[in-house]
Amino acid sequence: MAENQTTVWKAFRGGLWDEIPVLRLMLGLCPTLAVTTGVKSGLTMGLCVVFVLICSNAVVSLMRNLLKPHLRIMMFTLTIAAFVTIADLYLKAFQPEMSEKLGAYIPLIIVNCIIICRAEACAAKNGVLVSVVDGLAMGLGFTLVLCFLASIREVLATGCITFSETFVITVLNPVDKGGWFTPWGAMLMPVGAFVTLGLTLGAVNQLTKKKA
Amino acid sequence: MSSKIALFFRESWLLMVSSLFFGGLLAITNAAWSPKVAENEIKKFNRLAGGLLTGATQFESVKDISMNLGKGKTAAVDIRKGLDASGNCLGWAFVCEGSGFVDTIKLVVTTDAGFTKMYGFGVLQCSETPGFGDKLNIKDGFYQSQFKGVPTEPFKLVKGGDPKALDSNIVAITGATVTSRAVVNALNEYMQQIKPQLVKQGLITQ
Amino acid sequence: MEIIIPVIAEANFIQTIWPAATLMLGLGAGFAVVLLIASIKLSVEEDPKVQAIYAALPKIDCGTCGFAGCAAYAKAVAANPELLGRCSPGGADAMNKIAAALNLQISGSGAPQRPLVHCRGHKTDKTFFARYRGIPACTAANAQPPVQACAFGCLGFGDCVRSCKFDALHVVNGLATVDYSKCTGCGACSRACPRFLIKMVPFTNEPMAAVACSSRESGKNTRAFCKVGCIGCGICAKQTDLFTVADNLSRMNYEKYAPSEAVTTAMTKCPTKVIVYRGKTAPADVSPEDKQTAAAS
Amino acid sequence: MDLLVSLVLGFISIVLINNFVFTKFLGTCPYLGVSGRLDTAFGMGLAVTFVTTLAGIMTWLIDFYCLAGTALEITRYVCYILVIAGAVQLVEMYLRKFFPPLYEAFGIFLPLITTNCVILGLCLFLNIWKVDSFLMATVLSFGAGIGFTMAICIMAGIRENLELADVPECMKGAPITLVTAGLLTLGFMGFAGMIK
Amino acid sequence: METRGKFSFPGGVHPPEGKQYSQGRPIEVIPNPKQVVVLLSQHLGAPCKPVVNKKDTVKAGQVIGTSDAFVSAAIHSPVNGTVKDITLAPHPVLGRTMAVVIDVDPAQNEPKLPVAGRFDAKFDLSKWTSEQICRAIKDAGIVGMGGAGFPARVKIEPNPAMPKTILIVNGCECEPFLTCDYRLMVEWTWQVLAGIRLTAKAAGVDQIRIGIEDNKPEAITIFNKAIESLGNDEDIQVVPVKTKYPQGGERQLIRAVWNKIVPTNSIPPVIGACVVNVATAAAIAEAVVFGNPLTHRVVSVAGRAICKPGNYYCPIGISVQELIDYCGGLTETAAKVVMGGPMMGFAIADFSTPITKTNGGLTFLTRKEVTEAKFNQTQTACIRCGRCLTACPENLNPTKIAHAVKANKLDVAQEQYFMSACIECGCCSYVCPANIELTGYIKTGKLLVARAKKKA
Amino acid sequence: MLSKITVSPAPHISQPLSTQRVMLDVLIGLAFPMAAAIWFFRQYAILLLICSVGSCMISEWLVNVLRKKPNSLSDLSAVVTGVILAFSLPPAAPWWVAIMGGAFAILIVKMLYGGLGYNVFNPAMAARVFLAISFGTLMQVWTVPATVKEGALKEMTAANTHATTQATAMAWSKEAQKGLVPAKEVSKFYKDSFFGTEGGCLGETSALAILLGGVYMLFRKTITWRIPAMVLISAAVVATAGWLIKPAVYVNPVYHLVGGGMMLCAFFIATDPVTSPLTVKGELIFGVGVGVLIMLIRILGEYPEGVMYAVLIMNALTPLIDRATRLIPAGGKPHVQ
Ligand SMILES: Cc1cc2nc3c(=O)[nH]c(=O)nc-3n(C[C@@H](O)[C@H](O)[C@H](O)COP(=O)(O)O)c2cc1C
Ligand SMILES: Cc1cc2nc3c(=O)[nH]c(=O)nc-3n(C[C@H](O)[C@H](O)[C@H](O)COP(=O)(O)O)c2cc1C
Ligand SMILES: Cc1cc2nc3c(=O)[nH]c(=O)nc-3n(C[C@H](O)[C@H](O)[C@H](O)COP(=O)(O)O)c2cc1C
Ligand SMILES: Cc1cc2nc3c(=O)[nH]c(=O)nc-3n(C[C@H](O)[C@H](O)[C@H](O)CO)c2cc1C
Ligand code: SF4
Ligand code: SF4
Ligand code: SF4
Ligand code: SF4
Ligand code: FES
Repeated sequence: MAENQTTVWKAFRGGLWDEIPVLRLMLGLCPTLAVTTGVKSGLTMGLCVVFVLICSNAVVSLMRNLLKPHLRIMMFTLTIAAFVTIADLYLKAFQPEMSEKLGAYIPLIIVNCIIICRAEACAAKNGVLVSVVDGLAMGLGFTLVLCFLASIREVLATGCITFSETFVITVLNPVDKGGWFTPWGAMLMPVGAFVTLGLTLGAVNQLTKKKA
Repeated sequence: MSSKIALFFRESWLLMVSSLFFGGLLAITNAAWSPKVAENEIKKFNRLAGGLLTGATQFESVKDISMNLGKGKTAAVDIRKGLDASGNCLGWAFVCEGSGFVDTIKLVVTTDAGFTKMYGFGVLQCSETPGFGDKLNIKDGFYQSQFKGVPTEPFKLVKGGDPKALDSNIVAITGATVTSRAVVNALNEYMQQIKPQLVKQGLITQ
Repeated sequence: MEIIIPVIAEANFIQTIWPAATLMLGLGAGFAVVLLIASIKLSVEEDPKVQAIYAALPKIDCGTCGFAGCAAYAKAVAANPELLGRCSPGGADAMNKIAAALNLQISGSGAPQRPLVHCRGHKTDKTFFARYRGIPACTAANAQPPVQACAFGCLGFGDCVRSCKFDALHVVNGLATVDYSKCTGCGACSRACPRFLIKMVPFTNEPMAAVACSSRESGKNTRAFCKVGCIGCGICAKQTDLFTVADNLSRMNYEKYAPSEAVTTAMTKCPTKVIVYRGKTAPADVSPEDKQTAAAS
Repeated sequence: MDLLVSLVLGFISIVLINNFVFTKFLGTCPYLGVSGRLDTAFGMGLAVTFVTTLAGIMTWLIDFYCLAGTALEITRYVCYILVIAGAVQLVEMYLRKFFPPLYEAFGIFLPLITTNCVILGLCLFLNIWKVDSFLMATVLSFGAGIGFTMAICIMAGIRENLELADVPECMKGAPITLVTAGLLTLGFMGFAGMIK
Repeated sequence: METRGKFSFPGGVHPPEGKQYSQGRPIEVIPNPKQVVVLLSQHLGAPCKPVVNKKDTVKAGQVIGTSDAFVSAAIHSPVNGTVKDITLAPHPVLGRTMAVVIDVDPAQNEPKLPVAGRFDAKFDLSKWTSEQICRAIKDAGIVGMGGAGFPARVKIEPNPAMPKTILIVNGCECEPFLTCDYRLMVEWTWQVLAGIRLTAKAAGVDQIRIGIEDNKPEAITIFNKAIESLGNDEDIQVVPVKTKYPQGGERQLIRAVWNKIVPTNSIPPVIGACVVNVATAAAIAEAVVFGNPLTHRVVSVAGRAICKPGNYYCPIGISVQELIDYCGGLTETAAKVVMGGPMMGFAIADFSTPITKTNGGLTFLTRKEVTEAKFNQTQTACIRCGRCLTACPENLNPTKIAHAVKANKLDVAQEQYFMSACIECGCCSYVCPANIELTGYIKTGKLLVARAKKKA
Repeated sequence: MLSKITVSPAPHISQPLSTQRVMLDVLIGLAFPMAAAIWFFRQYAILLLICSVGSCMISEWLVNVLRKKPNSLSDLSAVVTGVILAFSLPPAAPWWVAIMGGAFAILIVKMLYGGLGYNVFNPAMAARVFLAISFGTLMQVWTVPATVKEGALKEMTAANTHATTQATAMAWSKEAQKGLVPAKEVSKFYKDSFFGTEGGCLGETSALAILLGGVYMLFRKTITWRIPAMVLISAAVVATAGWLIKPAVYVNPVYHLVGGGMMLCAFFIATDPVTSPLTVKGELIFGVGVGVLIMLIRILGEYPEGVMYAVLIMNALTPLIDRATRLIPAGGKPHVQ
């Protein structure tokens, strides 16, 4: 049991720091770039990924001993696609605005490399508990990164972080609300996405190098 | 042969069982949630249109109104009659499409019951460049406000001028002439074509 | 849940789900058949080494390694072990397994081969004619007419340092110095040195004794060029036959070396103190000049 | 003639103006991962083009004739991905067995592609855009692949030069590639609005 | 010159000519030094083994080193004296190599004099057969004196596999500052002409072209007159070529004079050309007619940083220091001492380095001539201006090669950018505004490739 | 004595030319349009130039300090970037826009890649696009030159005070394409573009001044004729084609050549050695590419001006062009042994 606890802990820490997706593993970049225009969409995306990861990890872990090599990929994609569809449907039903905003990027979770990666690297080798914790941690790590990037982009692009019409955090008071800050439109565009992620990765490299 | 079938089932039962299972799961979820999804669609339209047509509580679709898109193509127009709680017609709301700078722009446009005055428009879909064309999106921004309560005669796009004057001169968004023009052109096209059809169906008078 | 249950209760269960479930069953079965046949009919023989490496990889085909998927990377590493460690999803775990599959560890038979720099001349020990203002690389400097009087000694521009993938080599005060605790004995440095100063020798003992000089100049010239060069006087050879002197240079038989009184005597008697210990446990080699400055400060 | 013009415009549009990598961020992983060398990048691009065309056509057909407008729409994503994964796996095995040189040249990229967003993204966008003609679907699918090939080849060319550049240590590799990708999109914004 | 600019090649540069220092100074015989150091590797190919021992007495012209290898050339003592030592000595190119150190006999210390005065228009070729000429060249240990030091006999001897059709005489002396070939052409015209004709006969070619840069009009006139006064029907012509560095590179000269291109990584005989430097020709004449081995050569001493520039006839093996002393010493401003010319020569620091057979000059440069940037090695990154590409006479991409070498991508340097085709002329480094040692990197790259090949 | 002697690889002499000198020559060339800019836009020009150049220099210095590298300000390339960036800003742009542009150009586009010589994209142009998409409206305020009293088209000279906006030459051409004004009328005003008596970015208005600067650089061999000639010729060809086909909506080619950023681009921007191909053939292709793309964007695109995009796109293609035009040695490819 003690051993099991350590693996669970390891899996948890792994997802949130040692192997934090995007920054360390360099996987799942497309959604990262596409949905980080706002914290809210980043958060929604991240939570969807948490859901899919937990479910798919659990299912894959359950059937890990039954997999046949030639149908492996099929099985994984089938499982993942099913859960993604459910998540998509949920958003459509209960978060229609977000669903519209994220558009095709929700179904694209199916091909988000993180999910297959975890299915292969963790769920196919470990028990259900470890797999689920791994899924949770990896998903949260991903969400964390998305929110971090999104907050940079959203603040520079609008001056505020907007969750809903009534819940707005103003960081840099924008001109159109009588402030001084002229928003940087570029941050909402592809260049903002790529450059922010690039610089963040560089900063992470620099920080972790210093520690080592 | 039977050994082959056995092999097949030995190798593939898991995939097939899972397919069946996930198929079922999806179907159930869908059955449970799809009404909600459909409701959302209607809600969005109603919210936008309702916001512009104060007092309207329900919308009733009108059939057989279409747009001639040129080159022999036509498209049905989603146009609805706004009714208040007691069933009086308050005005019209329709979805209007035009091609903007980046992609198609979709608007919900509302007019009074006689189709003579515009109440304004709301944005259903717009992916114009942030900082440029997407100023169209600003609710009650200067651009949207220019359409509130102006007659439905053809609009004219001007660069510079007074946006506060409620007339058919529409002042373009600086740096986004294309978007501005797309909206003006689309509105003109739609209103010009819809009005006679409504008259023909006897829903409004000339 | 409370949303789903009523639906199941209300609707005709079978009717709700059959279209989707059958479609998917059909798809699943179809692919199962096709892929099964394909996997039997289209199987291709694989190199077992590549297979072993592939097994160690995460098989997610993410392309992070710069290759077209895990299989391509497995093939590439099998052919070129230097590509080890490109798979970041696999991490250290995969790397170790691949290393095992490739048998990368130096086999245990015999003494490990380790690099020995056959020069002891730090910058402060050597004579220079002028200032070298060329390309800061040993190969380039070695192609110039000598600036440093000794045409055999370390140039100190670190071609070897750059060749070492393990950060086990550094130029210290103008002399290439091996950090034996990091060195893996890969031998890259010995191939990099344009003056062939670094020889891979069997480390039969720890530390090893070595004649750290390559100068074939006459004793007189060597003395003029470097304070710590071998002058070929032969005193060491008189102590033990581990040393042989030819071309004004003493050489040591590393295969046969074992610590002995005679070697220690040779070390102390060597007039230029060019016989030194090298290895993990060897004392740091500091030139006389450095000692002075160290003492002074 | 109208059809031809619209096909050509559609093609140009998806290659230059609505390039999947530059405007939709699709296929970023291989775009960063496999752009180290030009020849590999080109192989990858060809493979993607092949698969997008194949997958685009197949999923369009399935969608158009089976799913659209029925209750089966719910299985759309599952169908898409199964079709893509299955077809790719099949093509890969087939090439490997019967056309080893072709396999070496671009077949090895195929597995990488199953989990590549461009493919699924293209299928989804064909659906979102409501492409209603088989020819247009084919042209757009092919164009998406060509657009990806163009993007990845440009990046590979740049990266071969960057190898010699004095990029700060922490920015080497993926970070500088991302920044480059960002600056690239700046240039390609010039095509915006050319064709609608 | 009516033909100015007509005969040339693409690329190249126009460095300041710097010929003013020594151009006007007649060849001067200098007294024997006290000691000469005769290196045993003075040519391309296998080094010689000494055939004398320590303390042996040697006569001027006596063989002191030989080799059995085909591509090699014997080495002779330039003086009478005793062998003091056989030891390592500084070599201008190879670091430290074996050399025979000879103390000059104070009793028999008269310097050897040139023989140019004994040649004239009436020189009769028919006294020697082709074989005799080749034999004499071999015995005299003659190597190419234009710089490369390829054993002359190997180059000249007829080779059935590669029949020669033209002899091109290299009188370009495109290298700035150097004037020894010019002085030879002007003062030793008849000896050079005799050598040329002997070489042509030995090589079995009828067509002789003498390429002279058009900044040496006197040399062109003198040779034209001399050829005219020969009055026979030999096919000898002077070709005035455009003054441009590296016009004297054999590949460039062949292109300018004969309009043919030597294939990459190949040598002139492949297309039937034989290129010989004028000093080599002069040495051949002396060897054939008088049997004298190659023990002396003309060295031009030039540059602002030497007190008494000039052209000196001196024994091979004399040290640079001795020449400096004879020329009045260095000036205060000296910054670089170069064996050879400033474009291709080797900067030396150890002045005990002896003169070799291939060494046509010593250039003494001041800091200003070197340029401050080069002196301090202040470089910027390549600004990709492309100047090096347009300057390269071999149409290479020097910056790419150099950067590939720097990044240790030798395969890229060779397979994509054809490093081995570089003739190391230095044009690229000369024009580079970023002051990058392109040629240096390329040389380094070639050395690395050679070493890798040797290992493999 | 000996200590004064140095040893380094051949050649031992070099052309009296340095990177610094090259950049200085560019700055001297830029002095002509700079004089024009200051003449036309007075304090606006001076303020933007100071902010832009200052920001570039401080950014470069900062990175050098952070990376513990020798100071590279003395190579003057940051100054060139600053000046060109300022030249591509509208005169009425706020001062902080110039500062942000300079910082983006140097920090992100240049120094992240290792500084001078390594950047892939033209720093000034990349920064210009960044500013354009970030601060759209601020980047479209076109001031009437201080010297213009009475103008060509009536609207253009509604008032001649500072900070009065007017359409630029390219905006007029766009209007003509949309059929709002006759192209013929617009074309008449090419003289204004030539002398610079019209609205536009700081440095681009006076084609004459740019030409003078360009001729100076050609004379100094700082640039070769290849890129400028190819840009102008190819652009002229495309413009002429358009003009011949639809003279009613497309302005005449002369107008295109002297109007907008075409001249500045041809002589000062496309010629940036760092971001253009190395080979001669490559330069020709690059020039044609830039010229054609500028015209395509001007004619078919939605933007009135295409210079910055055209340059960035061709910058991106530069490595591929270099590769495609790889040099073959004079003696042919060596045989594989
Ligand atoms: C890097 C930087 C960014 C700035 N960004 C803005 C901005 O976005 N909007 C703005 O109005 N002022 C900006 N400023 C300048 C303001 O801080 C300045 O105080 C303000 O413009 C002066 O007010 P004014 O509008 O009365 O001129 C910036 C300054 C710097 C140095
Ligand atoms: C980055 C960028 C994005 C733009 N986005 C839009 C846009 O979304 N909608 C639009 O109508 N114009 C947009 N434009 C501007 C047009 O290309 C062009 O400037 C316009 O047609 C003319 O504007 P004006 O006449 O208002 O100056 C954009 C320009 C830039 C530089
Ligand atoms: C760049 C370069 C420049 C050369 N310049 C000269 C020159 O000016 N004069 C000359 O005689 N040889 C020059 N050479 C050497 C010739 O290429 C060739 O080796 C020589 O003329 C052959 O004659 P030799 O064997 O008699 O020396 C140069 C070589 C190179 C690579
Ligand atoms: C002819 C020439 C043109 C230049 N043009 C530009 C330019 O358009 N934009 C720029 O940022 N720098 C320019 N520079 C400066 C410098 O090359 C540039 O900043 C580099 O890209 C920085 O590495 C130019 C330099 C020269 C020599
Ligand atoms: S290169 Fe290899 S042998 Fe040399 S020091 Fe480094 S690890 Fe040791
Ligand atoms: S050991 Fe050799 S390679 Fe290393 S620094 Fe010394 S000379 Fe250079
Ligand atoms: S040194 Fe080589 S690369 Fe440079 S110019 Fe001469 S031949 Fe060309
Ligand atoms: S001359 Fe120098 S700066 Fe110019 S391209 Fe060549 S190496 Fe680069
Ligand atoms: S997430 Fe898009 S390719 Fe990996």
